[in-house]
Amino acid sequence: MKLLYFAWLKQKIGTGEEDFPLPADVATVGALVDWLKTRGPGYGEALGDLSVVRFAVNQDFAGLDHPLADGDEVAFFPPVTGG
Amino acid sequence: MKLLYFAWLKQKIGTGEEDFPLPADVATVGALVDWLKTRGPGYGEALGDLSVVRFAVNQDFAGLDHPLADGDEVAFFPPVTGG
Amino acid sequence: MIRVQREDFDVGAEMAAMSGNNIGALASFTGLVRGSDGDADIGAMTLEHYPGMTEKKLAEIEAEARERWPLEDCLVIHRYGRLEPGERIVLVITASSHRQAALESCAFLIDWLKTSAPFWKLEERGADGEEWVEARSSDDQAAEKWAATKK
Amino acid sequence: MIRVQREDFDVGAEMAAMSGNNIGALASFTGLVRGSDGDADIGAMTLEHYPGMTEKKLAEIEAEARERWPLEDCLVIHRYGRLEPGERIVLVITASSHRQAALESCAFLIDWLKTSAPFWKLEERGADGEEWVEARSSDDQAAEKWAATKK
Repeated sequence: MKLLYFAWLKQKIGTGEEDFPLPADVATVGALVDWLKTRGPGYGEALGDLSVVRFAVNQDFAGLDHPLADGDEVAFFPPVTGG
Repeated sequence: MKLLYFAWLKQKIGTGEEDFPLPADVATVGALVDWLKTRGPGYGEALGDLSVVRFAVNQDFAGLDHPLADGDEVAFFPPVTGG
Repeated sequence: MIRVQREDFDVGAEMAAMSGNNIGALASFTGLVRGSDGDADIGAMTLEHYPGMTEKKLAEIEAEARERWPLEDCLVIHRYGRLEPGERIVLVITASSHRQAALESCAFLIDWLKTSAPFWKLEERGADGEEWVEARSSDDQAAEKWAATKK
Repeated sequence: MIRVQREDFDVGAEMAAMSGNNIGALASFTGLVRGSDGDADIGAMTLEHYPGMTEKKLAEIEAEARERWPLEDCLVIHRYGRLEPGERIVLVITASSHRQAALESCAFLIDWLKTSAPFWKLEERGADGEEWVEARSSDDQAAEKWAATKK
């Protein structure tokens, strides 16, 4: 699967993109967040307050309970501020 | 006083502008309308249905009861359709 | 600023000329001569106006908009004379720091001048001859909506 | 039509390029980089976006506008990259036979893309360094207003 991070999440995590297989036991966006937080302090800092994080699965906004399949593109970013 | 007619009122009355002293006994826009209707069939046709006529005195919208003084500029026109 | 003129205007140039120290939002409305109205074809039209009162009313409408919204700049141009389908009739541009002020004041200005600026349209309708356009009650309703929200 | 691009755009030229058989009304909104925010001076800003999802979301928003209003044409341009104060960020143009459809759909598009198009602004705040702009709840409210009126 492909993971993307934008804005300050990218800065805290230290990369904008990662590719790896869907971890075992990770079936939802929420479970993926929990799994990522075990990977290092940058992830913990970026994903510590989920009230300021939004998620997209395959380029559509998604909630924490959205199911995941291997090959999905999952993005993490702050609330949008364009326009 | 100066009288101005616009759009189809000008066509029915046959002129766009007239100047004459304020007639005696004419103290309001409504009285001026009644007086004008005695001046000929064009006036009667133009001012027959006042629901489609608007008035301005000295370039402000005015009602039939608006008072008149000699020297006023009084205009008669249909509801506006600009923009 | 308001302008009542026979000549065409350049929307891009007018927008670029809007001045202010902190413009974050520019809203515009351009009205054009349509080629048809329902089933009826429209040819050219002639816009008659009331010189003097037109400028006075547009200036009042502009002052009202500047009172109701924090505008950096504001422009209304209205043409008169004979215009062909596709030609520009009217332009409203509002500039503000914030989006809602620009959008709302632009809508206010065009809604309001539809009912308060003394212009009349004479349409050329081919074989049917010429016809004065009648005022629409929907225009009155649009303007009344703003009167109801007056601060 | 939607375009996501680094380059500037020409509002007048884009407006002139709107096509339709019976355009009577053109509404536009242009967003620009402001020079200050309250008391704080703003320098340049950098707009980051999510390539792919941005285009997808803007196309969805445009399709929604075309479904809700009878539009002759519709254009959304959003820039990304580094922009200085005064530079244009975003352009919305809507064309319709009728004024209210053009005005309302233009406001809808800009309100909605503020909350649904994946862009993020990084402001350069002089001695204070860089700061990611936080989303405003007023933007959510503006977009929710349209959700409430969905036909």
